[in-house]
Amino acid sequence: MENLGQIAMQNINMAAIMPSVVLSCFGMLLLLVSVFSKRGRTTHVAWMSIVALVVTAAVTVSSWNNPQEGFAGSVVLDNFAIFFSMIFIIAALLTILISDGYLRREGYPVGEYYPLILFCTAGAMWMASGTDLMTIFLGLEVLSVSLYVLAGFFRGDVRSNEAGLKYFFLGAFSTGFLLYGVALLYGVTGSTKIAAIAQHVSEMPAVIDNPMMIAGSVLLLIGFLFKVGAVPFHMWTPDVYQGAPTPVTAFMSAGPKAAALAALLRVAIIGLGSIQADISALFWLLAVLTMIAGNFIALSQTNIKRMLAYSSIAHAGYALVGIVAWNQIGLSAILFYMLVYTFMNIGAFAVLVLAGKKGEENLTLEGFAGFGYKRPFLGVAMCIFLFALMGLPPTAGFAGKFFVFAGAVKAGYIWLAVIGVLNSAVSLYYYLRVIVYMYFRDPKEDFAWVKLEIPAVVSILLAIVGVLALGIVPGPVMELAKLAGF
Amino acid sequence: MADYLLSLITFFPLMGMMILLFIPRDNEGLLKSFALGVTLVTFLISLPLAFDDVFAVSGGMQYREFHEWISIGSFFKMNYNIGIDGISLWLVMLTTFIMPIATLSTWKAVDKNVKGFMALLLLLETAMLGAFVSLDLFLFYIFWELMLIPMYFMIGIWGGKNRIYAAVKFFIFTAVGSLLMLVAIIYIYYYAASTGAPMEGFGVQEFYRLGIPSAAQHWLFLAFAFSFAIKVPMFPLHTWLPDAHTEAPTAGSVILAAILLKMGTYGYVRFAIPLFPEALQTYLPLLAFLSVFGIIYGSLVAMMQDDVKKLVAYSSVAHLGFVMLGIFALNMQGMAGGIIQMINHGVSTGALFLIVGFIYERRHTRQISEFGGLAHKMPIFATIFLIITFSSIGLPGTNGFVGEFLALVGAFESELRWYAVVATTGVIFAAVYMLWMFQRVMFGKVTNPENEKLKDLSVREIVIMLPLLLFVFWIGIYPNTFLSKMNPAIEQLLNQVKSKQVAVVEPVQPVIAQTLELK
Amino acid sequence: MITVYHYLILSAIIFSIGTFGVLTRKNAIVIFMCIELMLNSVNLTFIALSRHLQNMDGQIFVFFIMTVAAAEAAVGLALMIAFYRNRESIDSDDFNMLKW
Amino acid sequence: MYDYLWLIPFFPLVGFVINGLLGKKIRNEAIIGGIATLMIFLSFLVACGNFFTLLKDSEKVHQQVIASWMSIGNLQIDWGFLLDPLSALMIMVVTGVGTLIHLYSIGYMHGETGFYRFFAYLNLFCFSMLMLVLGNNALVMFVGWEGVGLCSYLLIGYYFDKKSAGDAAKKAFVVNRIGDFGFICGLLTLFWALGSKGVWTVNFVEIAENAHLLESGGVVVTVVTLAFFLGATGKSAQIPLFTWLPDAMEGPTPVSALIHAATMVTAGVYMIGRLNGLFAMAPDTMMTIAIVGAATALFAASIGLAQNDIKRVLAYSTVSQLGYMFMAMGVGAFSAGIFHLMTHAFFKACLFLGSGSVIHGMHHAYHKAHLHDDPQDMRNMGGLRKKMPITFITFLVSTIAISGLPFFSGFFSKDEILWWAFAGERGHWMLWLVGAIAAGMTAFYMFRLVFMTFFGEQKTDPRAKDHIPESGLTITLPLMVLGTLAAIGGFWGVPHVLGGIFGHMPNYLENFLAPVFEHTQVLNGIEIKPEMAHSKALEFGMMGVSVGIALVGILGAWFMYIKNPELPGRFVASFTGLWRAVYNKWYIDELYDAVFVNNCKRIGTFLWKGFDVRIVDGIVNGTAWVVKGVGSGLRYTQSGFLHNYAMAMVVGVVVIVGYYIFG
Amino acid sequence: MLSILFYLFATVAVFSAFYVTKSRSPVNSALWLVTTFICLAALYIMLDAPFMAAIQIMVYAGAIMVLIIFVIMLLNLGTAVKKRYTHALVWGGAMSVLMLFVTNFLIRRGVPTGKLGDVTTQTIQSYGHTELIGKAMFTDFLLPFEIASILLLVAIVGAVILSKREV
Repeated sequence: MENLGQIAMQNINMAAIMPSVVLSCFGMLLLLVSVFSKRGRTTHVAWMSIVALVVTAAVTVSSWNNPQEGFAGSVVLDNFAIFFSMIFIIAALLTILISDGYLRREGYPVGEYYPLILFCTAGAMWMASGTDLMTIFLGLEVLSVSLYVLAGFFRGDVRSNEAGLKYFFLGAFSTGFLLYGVALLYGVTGSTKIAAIAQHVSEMPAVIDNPMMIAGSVLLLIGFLFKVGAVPFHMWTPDVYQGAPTPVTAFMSAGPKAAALAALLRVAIIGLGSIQADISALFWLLAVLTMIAGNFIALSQTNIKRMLAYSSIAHAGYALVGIVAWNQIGLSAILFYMLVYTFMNIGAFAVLVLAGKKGEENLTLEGFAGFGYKRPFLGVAMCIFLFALMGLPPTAGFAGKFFVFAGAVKAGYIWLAVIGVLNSAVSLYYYLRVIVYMYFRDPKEDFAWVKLEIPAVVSILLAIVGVLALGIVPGPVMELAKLAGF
Repeated sequence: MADYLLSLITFFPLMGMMILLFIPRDNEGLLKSFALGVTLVTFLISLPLAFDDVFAVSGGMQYREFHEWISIGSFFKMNYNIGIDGISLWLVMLTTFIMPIATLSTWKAVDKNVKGFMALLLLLETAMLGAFVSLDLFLFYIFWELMLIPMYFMIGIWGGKNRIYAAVKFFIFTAVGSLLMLVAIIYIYYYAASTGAPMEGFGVQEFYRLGIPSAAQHWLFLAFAFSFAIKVPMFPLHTWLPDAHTEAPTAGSVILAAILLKMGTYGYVRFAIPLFPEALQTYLPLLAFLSVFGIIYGSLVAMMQDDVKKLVAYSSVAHLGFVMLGIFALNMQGMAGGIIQMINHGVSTGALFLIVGFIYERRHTRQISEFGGLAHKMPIFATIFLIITFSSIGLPGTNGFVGEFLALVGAFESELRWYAVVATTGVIFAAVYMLWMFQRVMFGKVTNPENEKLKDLSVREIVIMLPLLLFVFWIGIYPNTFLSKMNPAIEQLLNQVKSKQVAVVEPVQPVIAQTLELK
Repeated sequence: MITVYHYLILSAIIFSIGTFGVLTRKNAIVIFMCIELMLNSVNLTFIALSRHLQNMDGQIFVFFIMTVAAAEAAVGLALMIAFYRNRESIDSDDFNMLKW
Repeated sequence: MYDYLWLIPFFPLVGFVINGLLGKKIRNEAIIGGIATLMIFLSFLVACGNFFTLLKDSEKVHQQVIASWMSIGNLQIDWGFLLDPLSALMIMVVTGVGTLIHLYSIGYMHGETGFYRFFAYLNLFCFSMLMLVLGNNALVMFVGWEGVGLCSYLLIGYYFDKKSAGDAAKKAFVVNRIGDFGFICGLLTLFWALGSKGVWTVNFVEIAENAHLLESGGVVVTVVTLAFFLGATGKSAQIPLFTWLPDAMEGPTPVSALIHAATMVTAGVYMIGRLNGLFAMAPDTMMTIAIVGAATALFAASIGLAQNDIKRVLAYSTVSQLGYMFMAMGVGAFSAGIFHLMTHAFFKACLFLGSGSVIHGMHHAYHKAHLHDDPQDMRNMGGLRKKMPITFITFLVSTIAISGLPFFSGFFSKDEILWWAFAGERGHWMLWLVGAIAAGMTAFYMFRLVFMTFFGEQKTDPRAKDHIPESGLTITLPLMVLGTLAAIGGFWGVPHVLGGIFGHMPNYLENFLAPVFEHTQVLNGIEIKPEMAHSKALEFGMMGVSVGIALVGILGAWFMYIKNPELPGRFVASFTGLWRAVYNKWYIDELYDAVFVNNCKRIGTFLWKGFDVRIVDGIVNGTAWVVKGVGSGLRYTQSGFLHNYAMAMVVGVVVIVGYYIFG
Repeated sequence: MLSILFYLFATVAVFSAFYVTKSRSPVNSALWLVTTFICLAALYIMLDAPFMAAIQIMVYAGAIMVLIIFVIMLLNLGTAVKKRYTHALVWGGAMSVLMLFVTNFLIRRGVPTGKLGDVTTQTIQSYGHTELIGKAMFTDFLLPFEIASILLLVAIVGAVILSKREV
């Protein structure tokens, strides 16, 4: 008992959680800063959070190829975690860049917004780097709770309230299932550590026929699928995405989705590799349903924000295809895809952020009529992002889809790939419709309210660079994604 | 220099586009001249290709460039692998040749957002050239899809009344097909990788040598064929074409007809046929049937059109039927005929669209009934129109004849004899619909007072048409210029196909065909 | 003899009742309470299994679940208050601005 | 001289290019017409040179290759020319008659707008026709074949502001295209059929040499020749594709003379002659040709009986005469057919030019009197012999020639055909009978024409009556030349039987053409039936009969139009239905419209509006609609109610977990 | 004896849990929920987890429930006026029964095969439950503990932001 401290100290390996620690510390610092800031002044908080993210990025990257394990095997900062962490950081960075002006426009210049994003990012990092279900769960909760708050951030706006509440209730509900799954898995394997679960299964192969094991695994995965937004656990997505403040939606659609996928991948591939066949079969179906639901419903949307929400469901479907493939290409492809998706989706939302009036009642297709002529830069940017979302070369969206489907084809899931590409064909329609309104319709409005704020423009430019660079030379990043695979 | 000639040609328009973006948008004259300059220079630097005699000697790929592009360990290798042979040579030349003409045709026609149009035009040129020179399936696919974007905007922004429907239809039709092809492309790659065959990424030449198992070939072929059939377009996947053509601005229609449609036929020649020779055997009768049906169909429907542009669009369906029939004959004449016919169609139908554009610019209508008696008012126009009409009909001495004839010779020599007989009726229908249209537009008295004041062609318009007329007669009278350089390439291609078609299963022929068979 | 199964079944029953409540109640606070019920049933499962497996991990997990429950309660109730201020209701049927 | 063979088509081409490009600038009719006429005249001179060289040469086949045209795989096609007696004869006719008609046109077309255009087209036509005739392979022939079709189109549509002219031009081209379809099919089948025997060729000489590789009388040969024959029916206006020719009279009269009488329409006959080796191997085809020819001869003649338009009568007469030629080809009387082709070129060109002269005069008169009556309607003519004596005489001579009165050119050629039809191995007395009846009809309607036009009293509107002049020298000179040829041209091919009468005059023409046809005839046993071959009495008898029939026709015409001018009216009144049917060309055009044209239009409309728009686009849009519908249906699952969302999750969980537990 | 106690608490727990869902008034629901919590705490004691029982009472019954009741009072929520949907009731009931069926089945068939640890009743009694928890918490589960602190921070900040009246 007396050497308790010593044991604890031995276990600790701060390097393994350095990025999240840095981020959390900055978060706390920023909380203080915002407390002592003049009300309504948040820009400096935004810039500081950007500094925080940049520092974190540097810290994160420095561990590349140098996996750090720590805290008694409850966390590991391996390439996988680093890759995903970078995705979160990029997502957060792009989001913060577009947030400041937006918050002021909508009348909520609250400094706490930024620390919440940072905490959320930190939570995502724990999800990606957690090797213990407990860590992952707590990371998930940090992420979720901050997102509940962020989604309902516009407390005077009913729709934001509603988004927050829906997200909260359904999130908590799904947490129940996730936890029940963890409990069952714990019962079967005696541990909540992913490695231990895997080891237990390999020692007792018979356990894979144990209903508890299967039910536990499935419930656990369902918990993550909820966050990913896969059918039939996707129902919250459109409502929440629509109601939440747009930058939050942008962030939510990229960062947390990637985090959930990260956790899902680590749990599934490392912990539950033994029931791969079952998981692949399940995910095959879910991927198909997700793609179909997302794409088909998006067709009839007139609110662009909501349409992008459905499209994000569809994209989750594409990502799941990579898991079905269950091979190295599929895995790397998911990593790559999430990165690409971060760029293109946040980019698209960034354009929406700039194009919206206060209250964002104008983010409909009709409201976008002639936008491309009046705001050429944003129009072109939106086109690039939409083409990327469609998956057209030479944007990164194409490369991402290509890799994902390549994984599926290599694993022999040709029909899945076919369904996938047909779904992308369906998706063309609603993405094109935005372009139709932007360019093929005569402008009704002058879009005079659209101000090209520098940070948001920087964000859009970064996204464009990301989308095009990853599209034209996907090689290096894909190589990194490959190294990040298990 | 010669080592990078193809790249230079391909990316020169893109570089031009980059520079064009810095030209102020108000300076429309400069924008147009600049775009024209870029396309002209592209044409000029592509000229050495046409004069290179190596194509007359060797059927292999020339001007090869090979750079590793994307290489992800054991996953993929995509290479920047380009080159041309005698077949793609002419399509490249056609592209570089048509583009300045198309650019010139926009002088009066495009008045809004000139900068955007010119930028898209140049982007499109790069995409098309890229698709023709790619020897890597992945690279090809990228250019193939890239083509959609500029064309989509061209139709959608500068198009006619119904442009949105047409643009979206065009886009989705084409994309659906190509997406399936993408799956097939990936499959081939992994199949190749699994056999351990030596391969250079998605290099199509390496894939040629691959013996893909029959069962897989079938669906792979279908995926490719479907994609290309949409682009060609073959009956019954053609319905996007009339809409797209009708709505597109003149330059768009010209490019669409002259070059973009060739992507489909070229795709068959370069990819679908040599990659899957066995599957081809199975589907040959079906495809031949569709080609022939397309000829008749396109002609009959064209006959009844009251919109000049739509008529020309449907005539494209018929013309491309000949191309496809020639290609499916799988012999020297047929293939050569198909390829010549591709060029012909580019020249003649491109010219027809220009012609329609000329009168559209003057009268802002394309309804045949609005016209009549134009020959009085516009004699030069009438003459050029007449020549192009007869070229389209396939009068000997013009280009149309050489292509159709060779395609038919090939088809008669092959098992597709009976299809060819039916296809030959196409020559009748072509005369019917073209001449009827010509008569209604040009002959008779000027009944519509609005036509009284029509001006004859301007110098610019004549300059646009002259090169096309030159090729109408050049190909018609001395096609050997072209044939001699595609000969070795076709021969090599056919050997490639024939060597893989080991167990030749005779397609079932009608009884009468067997009786005709010589003992 | 009371075995671990008894506890597990009990927790399953409570879990199902919690689900039932979530699915049928309209008052947001009650729904939230039903979710708490579900979490509690999970806690029971954990502790029962922890006891059965003679290992403390499960109980630690429960500890964190409680923490999470508290955190969620705080945020959730704050959200409800905010909503109530705008709509004068926390009836889940009134969460109907966002649909389709 | 052979080296200059290529110059023959080249000169007219030069003329075409000069007039086509510069004509509008030149403006001076004399220069334009002069250039055009000079060019074709130069051709004529070169043709003469080549003709006489060939006459003296013992080697009767000469080829000249200019350049390779298409060369791919085993298909080698050259731009090459072939001079043999057949083509030599043809170029003489084409350039000779062509020159005369060019000359004639200078006068006839005086003052027309687009004068240069006319001459350019005329030159282009001559070029194409010469390509057709001289081509050493089927493809070059086809160039000419289509080229003459094009020129025919352009020239018929010369007065393009008249709708009827446009229609006629289009009809001519399209109907010709139907024939071309046959030509191409025949050509390609032949290419393949010979190719599969190891000889890949389209060269006429090689085809002739290798025709024996094909099974004589076999399916292939029959199909090939039938297809070629279809081509010939189109160009030469035979049943069933004759309908375009009468309409083609919309063109200026010299065009009718040159293209639709003397040269182009005989291309089909020429083509059969050119491919005689093949045709002879297909007795079935030959029989078909003979029957079709005979039927056309009769049928067209019957229509000719009732026409009132002077040019239409001649048009149907042309169709009828072409039927004769085909009958000749069909029964294997190749040289007789070619002979008739030549004599027909003389007299029919003369007739057309004569009618043109009449029309010109009438037109002039109406113009002076400011009337807009139809200058071509014979009912408004009459008694013109005094006004236009030269025209009258030449016209009469040609009419006698076409009617087959002894010792005029038509007599020799027609009788030879009838003799072969009757006595040839491949002949039949029925063919002869039909031919003879047609000859009688021909005599009748031709003299009817002459009587109505030149005899009797002048029925022209009194105001215009006195303004009818005799035409100028450029018009009458060609008439005189052609009239002379029509009269004496037959002596070049006097039958053996009659040869004795003229001092053992040999059949020059037959001997001249022998290198082309004799081999075939010998090889395929095409000759006069042995039992009749030596019966001079029979031959004379037949000749007598046909002359008799012709005389009956002439007398009938005289009786009806000179003696009893009211008779035709009464006849019409009592046989209204029949007359109307004949007058309306047996309603063939209407039949074709109903069966082919309208159905094609209907199918076209259906395919467009029904199939394309409804079915294909229906499927496409339907798919889109369904997808969208499914989307908007699914959309309502997103009800916005928390319960439903939670329920979906629970259902998902239960189903998935249940499946894995129980499944 | 233990069995009787188990069944007693279990029955009360299930009964009160059911009444949480059934009561019209949210306050009643809250009170029934507290009852359930207490029963569960009792069961925890029977499972040799007295520390968990204690914090169950303190955290749940003490903190969370107070918060809930506070909010109920604050919002002055009375008895539900509207009835529950019958179809929601039917479907919800059906799904819950199905779920119960599934979970029941999997628990009956499933075997908690996890490796047995060394924390027996004796260990617990000799070291004390709290100490064991604490030891685990501060060695193996140090990181989750720290994360939990961040979580609470986030929750606090969030609650403050959300319930502030104005900006």
